[in-house]
This record gives sequence, structure tokens and C-alpha cells, in this order.
Amino acid sequence: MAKGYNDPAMEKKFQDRYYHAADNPEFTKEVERIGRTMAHMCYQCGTCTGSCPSAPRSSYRIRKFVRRAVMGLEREALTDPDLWLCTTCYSCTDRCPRGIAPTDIIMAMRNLAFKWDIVPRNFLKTIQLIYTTGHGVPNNDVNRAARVKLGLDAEPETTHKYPEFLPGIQKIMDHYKMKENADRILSEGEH
Amino acid sequence: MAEEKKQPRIGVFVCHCGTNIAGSLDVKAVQDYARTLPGVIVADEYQYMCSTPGQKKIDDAIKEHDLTGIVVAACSPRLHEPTFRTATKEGGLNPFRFEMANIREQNSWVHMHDYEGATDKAKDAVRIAVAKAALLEDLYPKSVPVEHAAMVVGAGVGGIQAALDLASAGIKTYLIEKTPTIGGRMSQLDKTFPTLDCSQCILTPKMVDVGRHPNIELHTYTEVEAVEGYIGNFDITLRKKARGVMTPTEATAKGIVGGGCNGCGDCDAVCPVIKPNPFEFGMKPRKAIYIYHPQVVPLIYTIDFDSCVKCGLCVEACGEKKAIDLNMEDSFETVKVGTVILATGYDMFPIEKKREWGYKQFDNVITSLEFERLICASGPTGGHLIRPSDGATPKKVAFVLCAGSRDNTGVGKPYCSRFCCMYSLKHAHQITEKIPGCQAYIFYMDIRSFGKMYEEFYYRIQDEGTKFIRGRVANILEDAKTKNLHVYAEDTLLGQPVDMVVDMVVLAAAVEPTQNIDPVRKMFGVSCSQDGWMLEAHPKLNPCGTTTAGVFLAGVCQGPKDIPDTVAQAEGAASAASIPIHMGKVELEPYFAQCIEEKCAGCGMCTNLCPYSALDLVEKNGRTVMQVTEAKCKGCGTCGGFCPGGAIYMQHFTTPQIVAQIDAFLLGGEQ
Amino acid sequence: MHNGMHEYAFFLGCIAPNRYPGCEAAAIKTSRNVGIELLPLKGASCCPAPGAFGAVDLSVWYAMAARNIILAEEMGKDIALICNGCYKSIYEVNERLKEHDDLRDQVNEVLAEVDMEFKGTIDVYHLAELYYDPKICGVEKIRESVVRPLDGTKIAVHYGCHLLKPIKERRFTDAENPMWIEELVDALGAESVQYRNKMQCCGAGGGVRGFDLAHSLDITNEKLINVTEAGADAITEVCPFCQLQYDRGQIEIKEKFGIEWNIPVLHYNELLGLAQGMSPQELALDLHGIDCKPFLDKIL
Amino acid sequence: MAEGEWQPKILAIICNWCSYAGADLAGSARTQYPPDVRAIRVMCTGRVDPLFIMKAFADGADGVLVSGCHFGDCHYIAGNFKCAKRMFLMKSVLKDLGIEDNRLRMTFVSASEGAKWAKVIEDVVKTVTDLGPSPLNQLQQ
Repeated sequence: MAKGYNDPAMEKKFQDRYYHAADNPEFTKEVERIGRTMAHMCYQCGTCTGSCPSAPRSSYRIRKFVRRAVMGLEREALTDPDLWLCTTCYSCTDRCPRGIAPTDIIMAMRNLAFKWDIVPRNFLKTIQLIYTTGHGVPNNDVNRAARVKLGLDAEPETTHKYPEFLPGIQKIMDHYKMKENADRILSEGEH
Repeated sequence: MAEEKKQPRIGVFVCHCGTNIAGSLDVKAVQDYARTLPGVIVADEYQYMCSTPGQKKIDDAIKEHDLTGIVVAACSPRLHEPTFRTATKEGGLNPFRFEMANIREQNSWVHMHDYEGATDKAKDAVRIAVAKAALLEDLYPKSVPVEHAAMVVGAGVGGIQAALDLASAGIKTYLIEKTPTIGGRMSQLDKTFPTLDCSQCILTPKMVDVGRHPNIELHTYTEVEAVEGYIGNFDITLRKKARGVMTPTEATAKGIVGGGCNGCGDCDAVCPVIKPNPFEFGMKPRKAIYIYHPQVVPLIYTIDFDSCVKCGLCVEACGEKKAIDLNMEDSFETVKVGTVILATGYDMFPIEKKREWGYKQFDNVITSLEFERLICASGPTGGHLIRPSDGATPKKVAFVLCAGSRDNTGVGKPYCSRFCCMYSLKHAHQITEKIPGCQAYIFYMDIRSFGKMYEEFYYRIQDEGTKFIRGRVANILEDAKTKNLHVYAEDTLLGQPVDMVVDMVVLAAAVEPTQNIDPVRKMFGVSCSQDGWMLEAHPKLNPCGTTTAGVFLAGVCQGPKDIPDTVAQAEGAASAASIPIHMGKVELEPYFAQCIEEKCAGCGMCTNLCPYSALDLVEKNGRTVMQVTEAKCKGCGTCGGFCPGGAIYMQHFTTPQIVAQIDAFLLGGEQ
Repeated sequence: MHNGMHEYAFFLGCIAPNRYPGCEAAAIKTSRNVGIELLPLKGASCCPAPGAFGAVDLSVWYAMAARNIILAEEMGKDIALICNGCYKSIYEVNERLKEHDDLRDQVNEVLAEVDMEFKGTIDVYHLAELYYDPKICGVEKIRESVVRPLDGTKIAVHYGCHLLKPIKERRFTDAENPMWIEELVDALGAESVQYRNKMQCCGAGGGVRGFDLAHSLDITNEKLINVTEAGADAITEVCPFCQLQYDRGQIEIKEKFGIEWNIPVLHYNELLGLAQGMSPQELALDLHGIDCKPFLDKIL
Repeated sequence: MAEGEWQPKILAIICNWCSYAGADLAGSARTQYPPDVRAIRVMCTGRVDPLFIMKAFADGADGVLVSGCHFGDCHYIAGNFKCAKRMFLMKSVLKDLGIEDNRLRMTFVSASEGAKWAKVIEDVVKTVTDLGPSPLNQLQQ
């Protein structure tokens, strides 16, 4: 509960900094289900952060995210933009002495963040591109010309050359309402 | 077996064990059910059957109802069978007329959420037990004499202490050591925590004592080859590995008067073959004829025949002592002992398997035992700690704790190695003391300083200036030019990544059971626990014993422990091992095989199956039949499980008894 | 095997065909010289990108990757591919679906809507591991295929992440200091050089390149410092996405941070193509952001 | 469980030194498993006479589990090994009699493997439950 100070600056300065019970006790289980790894076994040794290429150049601490998973601190985890600084190099996963996959905990949290409509735009654009072309990085004219020069067909043997495969791909993505949600989040972001 | 057959009159007693049993199943229903079973004269229940009033119930019921058999439904017979057998005996029945139904460890504790299922299972267990109890017979334990001698396998500090205790208690003790000298790991250490005693200084007096104790027969460079027999009467064959050098005693026995090795080292000086010394982890050379270090006990040289070129220079140098025999071969000796203590110690986990820390990839990453040798005055550098890459004195040293311990990746060891925290604190102290301006960094997850004066030692080391960084080391990289090391971790207390550049890294590598110890463990019939260490009989109440009667454990072979704990356990094991010897006899459970001669066809299949050669074919009344030597039979029943004619009678586990149990389970038997 | 050739369905991915077509052309030609025939896998899509796509919804990632695998199952061929990102998606999903019934059922339920079913009948390989595997090709065969040794060149190997990590879910045994690609490089007559933090990520993965370009480039820049200190003439890798990060990344680093590196970056197949006598034009090296000429001058 | 619902009858014959101790350890650790198995203790699985197996099936058992020490860990050197050979033969005998051979199972559980014991029981109960009542019992019905 707010303290009722008439100065909002003071209210903010002295806001409650305890953490209490978990925001969402199911959060740990959800993360473990999606990430297929036992986050709750973490003993906070920091091997993950020590292995992380993003840690020395940012405030991203993967150990803290694992801690948030363990304690069910859902909001703190999903709204922290550092969540998107994991390069998924899996060094932490290889070295974790508890056999946990911290990388997959991050991936699970990103999946859950998507459900909260929190996803950086580049991720959503990749989805749109894959939906419409089958490729996250589609062909272009410069490349087509180069391909022909090399003796390759202008379009590779993929959905580019065989667009009849696209409806199947779209059906799979539609099953999960992936494109629909990506479009919505992107358009809302534009307002 | 000759007593008159009486109709079975059985008493059943169901234990609540507080709520341990009664909380998960219906004790009353089990009791009521027991009353319906054939032969059951009385069925009772009690809060704690193992208590004095509980036992008294058995005593009273036997007398009151003239019972022939007792069933107690309670915990595991592995826990309280002896208790209730005694109670049965006190009631006037033969103690082997007792049978236990396990409704706790194998029922109420494992079906805590299925009251009905657990109750049904308990009823079945009681029915099965009653069926067996109805067929139980009077049996009499066999008393066997105990050889007034003991063996200790492994002569590290644990084995040395155990041997000294046994010997001082007047028991002839064979101390067996596979390496050429006694002393074990402790002799490789420089100082000991938390007192900072010189390890050699406190160990060598004990080593010398071993060497001259009249009751200790020391066998170095010797391994256990075979074990036969049982408590009181172990026949143990030793393989005395060919050492190539005779002791004065051995020389005298061969008629070389005044000869034999006196440790002068003349041979060492002339030997042309140079090899790394394993005692110094290869950091110092030795010859093909060698001693590990000057304080070895016994002070006898050993030839490494794998590298010896048999040039004969040593034989020449030895001269009239004629101690050296280049054609020596392994020899065997069998000794008889009453009890055995295993003190086989540990090895370092091969930490190079944790690739991220670069051991064996980077010169200046060493293990803690290598550090011990490098800082030890008698070590390869005379106690001057230097970097392997360039011989420079390190000014910054990082200690990596839990290197391979507390590791659930499948590469390292899941357990805590228990003494690394403390010796790393000691190492930090040593470099701070020896090298002015040298900074120690200890990378740790938890500092486990639980022993007497340990936490105080931690306080002291912190006060001396060692920096503690709470974070497990992620990886180590080498600077190709300087050979300095970058230690990467997270300072988890600050939440900040660390790139600590140091001159040297010491890995507090996990410990694991001694290489190739499994055959020895199995020869003595000792199990191992999940972590690979030898399994004690009970983790709390019998930490020195094993499931093989007469075999005891001391030291790290049972699980990681430091020197105080090892010595304490060694003294405990010595005490336990001396009891049967001082008693002079032990009672063996009377689970012997018997031959039912009229059924025996004399086929002899069983004689080959018996692992103890307890069965023989003999002529009796013109027929060939099998005969059991009871002293050799250990009661496994393997013969009885095979006999095609059903001619083998396994006491206490007879075929009729077991079949009755099966019938009782599957066909019921309620009245 | 067909006509003495080991045949594989060639999974292209996105960046090789659509940005570095030389990689695709080189893979087809160079592998043929060592007894491997790469057959077109018609209708394949993005693997899909494990970081950028999987981050949003792993269930869809499994299903989409399974669709690509099924195309090869229908051909009855094992898959070969040349990109570490694709390797993670295709190899890992293939293995996980084979192992875990719950995942397979979940994926097949969705795929039923498009009349497909994951059966788990094929295996997935990175072309580089096939090159190294003596049962398929082996270092010796690579060495024998060389007509223009890359003598006098020093090459830094970047393994990338998803080829080897997580190591528990890979066929390989060492992700901390592997040396097998170095063997493949040395077989071409070049000298592989060791550099600090060889196994560190290029910085591109996990959607970070798109999310925070400067951050990902800072990681790349650190690697470029280490590679330069080791005196390498070029970087080789086995992943077009890493290639993109190093190659285009150097231009972006110049723009953003004002540092110029100019270290040529070549996919191992391009390097192998050069050693087998292919011309820079046949490899479309002109499409690279960083001019390969200083490197080519040493060998041509 | 509903009244009248079929429940498998499974007999376990287990050795004193390893499997019985392992089962006790599962208890001390409160590792939960289904209550469908009834155990008989013998000193060593070497004691297990094929007769016991036949008797159990004849009496209406739906499954039999024999559990001993790991090879090399037998308290009596190799009784478990001798038993394993017999059980192997018994499986073919059962097959000849029209009884599915996976109704008989031999496992090796050490004194330190409480969790494994629980897993073994779960597996055995599941296998036998999936197989349904023993063919001999079906005949009787």
C-alpha cells in the first residue's frame, strides 16, 4: 500500500523495496515446463554470468533471471529488457554445475513475455517474414543476380522456388496464432 | 529338529511406531485381521513394540498362551530383528521362532498417501509372516573361534592409526600398503589445518612407531590378492610385488649375513634411468631404483621394473650387501586374521576432465596436491612456490573451490569433498606468509568450516588479507605471451562479472575413491554407496562397520573426511575390530544348508555352485550323497535354489517355509 | 550411397542462399569432390531461427523445424547443412522429438493439420562434421582434394555456438577447446592460429543482433581484437550467420565505433573451394562486405 | 481404487544384503511408490528356486520380481549371477507355457539405491498392469 505522502517524489523515493511472496507461484513451473530444465535446483554460484558474453558489457545477469524464476518473480523477470540480451551461446548451460540450462530458462521467459505482449520488434518482424516468405532472411534482387552469375537458379530450392509450400507453413503458425499476435503487437506499438 | 511337532500357536504383535506406522495404515484392522489367520492364538498391538513394555508383551504372551511362534509387524528386520529375537528368547522360545513383517520401511513410509492400499499390504505381510512362523524351527547359532590377528589394508594416516591401536591392544596386526612406503596422502602435505602443524613432523613419529612395533607386521609394495573365509577366520592371500631389493631380514633368510638394503642410496647414484617421481606428481625426477622421499618407512629401495634396463650398475654399487635381485618375482603369502580394516583412501578426480579450467592445457593451472608439494620444504623446489611456466614467484594466486565437487553435470562429483575449503584457506595463509605481497583470491560458493577451530581459522585467513570472491569460476584463459591466467567468474555478491588476472591458479579438485580399488572392495564383500565410496553398515549407528561381519572401514575410503575425522574413525574401527578378537569367539547365524540324504541323488551340481567349497560328495550306506561342512557354509542358499531333487534343506529359509509364504500371499489363508 | 557418393538432403537455411550464395555453390561443388552429393530439399523454409523465432514461441519452433525434417524423411535421406543456427533447430529438434514422446505427440498433433507426421527416420549432420568423419570423408580425403594449397596463410577458426553447445545434446565431446576444424583448415595447407577466447560467441545470436546491434557488435569487436592479436589473415567459420556478423559487422563497427579491421571472413566451404581451385568469382566473394583480396593475394 | 477393480498380484523375492536394504532405504527417504508388490526376503537371490517362480504363477501371481545385488557386489560372491542365469531360463519356460516372459523380471538394486528401488517397483507395476491379469488367472475365470 502506498504511504499516502503528498509528494509523489517522496512516495517514489521511499517506496517499499522488500520483495514479498512470489508474484506468480506458477511462474517457476511454467518456466520449467517450457524450458524443459529444472530451474529450482539453482544454487546461485554465478558460473552462468561468469560464462556470459553479454554480462561484461551490460547489466544483464543471467543468474538473477534464474533467481527470479526460482522465486516466482514474474513481473520483474518479464519486464526487464535485459531478458533480450542473451545471445543463446549456451556457454552457461555447458558449465552449469547443477546441470541446469539457464539459456533455456531465458528462452522460456521470452516465450512467456510474448504472452504479455513484450517482444522487441525485430523478433516480430522475423515472424512476419517467415510467415510470408518462409525465410527469416529472404532473397533480394542483388542476390538473385549473384546467384544466376554463379550458375545457381535465381531462387533457392526452398519456399522461394516452391511457394506452394507456404500455406502449410502458415497453417502451422496460425495454429498458434503467432502471426496474428505479432501483427497486433507491432501495430499497437506504432500508435 | 527332533523335537515333537506341536500344532502351531502363533502370537502376532502390530506396532504403531508412534504415527510412523499408525499414521499411514489401520493398525487396528491389521490386528483384527491377524486374529482370523490359521494358527494365530493371540493378536495384540502397541505404540512401540521395541520398548521395554512392548517386548514384555511378547514375553508374557509366550508364557500365557504357550506360543510356538512370534510375528511382529513393525519396522525392518534389518533394524529390530535382534531385539525381538531376544524378547522371544526371554519368553522361553527359541529365538529363531520369530518372524518379522516389515510394515514401516517397506509400507507405511512409502505409501503415505494410500491408507487403504497400505493397510491391505500390511495384512498380506502379516499373513505371509504367520505362514512362515508356523513352520519355524528351533535353531542354534554356531560359535566359532576368532584368530588373534587383524589386517589393515592401506597405510595412510588412517591405516597407520588403526594398526597402532590394534597392535597396542595386543593384537598381531598385518599392515598392507601397495606403494613402497607408508604415510599415504598425509605424507605429501606440507602443513595441516587449522593448527598449521607440519604434516611430516606429526606423521613421521607414527610411521616410525609402525616400523618398530613388535605386533605390527608391515607389508609394503604388497596388494591383497584373494580373500577367503569369514569373521574370525579370514584367509587372506597377499601379493608381494617384486621390489627387486631385499630387506636385511630377507637377505639374512637367504644366507647373506649382514646384507640387505640399508637405504644408503649408492644404487640411486649410479642408476642411469630417470623417470618422474609420482610422489611429487612428476615435478621431480627419480631413478629406476628409488625411494619416494628420504623419510620413507621402511627405508628400502624399490626397482621400477617397467623402466629398469637391468644394466646391473646398482648391483655393483650395492656390493657386499647384495640387496639387489634383478630377477625377483612377485611372491605370495597367505595369512589368517580374525578381522579386517579397510583404509584405502582416495585419489584426486582427474580435473582435466573439466575442460573449462584448463588443467593440463595451461602450465600455471595446478591442483591443490601439486601446490602442497611446491610449497613443501622437502618438495621439488625446496618449498619455494614457483610458476611451472617460468619459475617465477607468483604474486597473485587464485584458488578455485568446488573444482569438480558439488557437480551434477555427470562429469564431476555430486558430493562435497569436505576438506577443500579448509586446505585452500591454509594455502592462502601459506602464500601470504611465505611470499611478501602475494595476494590470494579464493573463489568459493560456500566456505564450509564446520570443525573445531575451523571457523576461527577462516577468520584469521580473512584477517591476513586473503580476498574471498563468492562465485564459482566459469572458465580460465591463458595469456599466450605472459602465461598469466584470466579467471572468469561472477562476484555474485556484487552481481558483477570478474576477470581476475593472476599468475597461478590452484584447483581444489574433488576427491574420488582410489583408482582400481573395486576388486579389493568386492573381495571383502563390501558394497559401495551411490557416490562410489565404500558403504558403512549404518551411516549413523555403525559408521565403521560393513555388511560383511568382521570387515571395518576407516578414513576417506568410506567418504571424504579430513585428518581428525579419519584418525577418529580409524580408532573407532580399531576398537570395533578388536572386540571379536578379544572375545575370542563369534556366533554365526545358523542359516546352514543341510542335505536330506534320502532325496539326494548325488549328482554333485551343488558342489560346483557353492562359492565356499562347503559341499562335498561322500559315500554313505553305499550311496553317494552330499555333505555340508557347516563351518564353511555361509547360508546363501545358492545350492538349495538349484538342487533338482529338492534335497537341500536351507535352515530358516526352507523350501516349505518359502512356498508357504508364496501360498499365503496368493491363495490367502484367512479362516 | 549412390554411384559411390554419400547422398544427403541439403538444407539451405536463409543466409547462405539469400546473402552468401557463394557458400551454397561452394558447398555443393566442394563436397562433390570428396564423395558427398548434396541433393535439393525442395520446399524447405527457415529452420526456423532458434533465437529470433524460438524466443517467441518454442512450440511453433518445434513444429516448423519438424516440417523441414519431414521433407527429408519423405526423401529418405539424412540432412546435411552448413549453418550452426540451422544445426540447432534441425538437429536438436530431430533428436528431441525422437527421444521425448510428449514433444513428438504435441508436434504431430499440429502437423496432422497439414497432413504431415514426424517419424524420426533420419539423422542430421553439419557438413563440417561429415568432412571430419573418416567414415564419410575424413581429413585425408580433404587434403587429397586440394589442388591449390593455402600455403603461408594464417587462419583463425570460429566454431560458433550451436554446433557444439549444449554439449550434452551434441555428438561432439569438447566445446571448451576443440581442435578438429583446425585439422580441417591445416589440411588445406593453411596454418590455423589459436587466439584468446576462441569459443566465445560472435555476438549475433539470440536475436541480439536485431535487438541491440551495438551490443552484439561489441562482442564481435572483442573477438576481432583477439583474432588480430594472434596475427590471423582471415577468419573461417562454419555458419553463415556468424559470417554475416563478422563480415557485415566489420562495416557496422566502422560506422558505429570508427574502428577499421578489414579481416576477410570465409566460410569453410569457401576456403575449401579456393583450395580445390575454384575462382573467387565462382564463390561470389565479391558479395562479401570485407574485401578478401589481401587474403587472395597470398594464395593466388 | 474402485471396488472390484482388478489389481495386479505381484510377488517380489529380494536378497537381504542389497535389494532389501535398498527397499528399506527408499522407506527411510520416504520415496513413495505403488503398494502392489509383496516382498519375501531371502539371504541371497541364489536361493531362488525356479520352483518358487512356478508356484507363484500357478497360485495366480500376475508378476514376479526377483531383485539382488549388482554383479560383483553379491554378498556371497556370485549368487545373483547364478540366479540371473536361472531367471533367463525361466523366462523361456514361461513363454512356452503361454505366460508373457516380462511378467518375470530380475533387477539389481544396491543397498544405496532407494530411489532406484522405487523406480523398479513403479516399472514392474506398470508393466504387469499393462499386461493385465496373468493368462493362468484368465483361464480360471
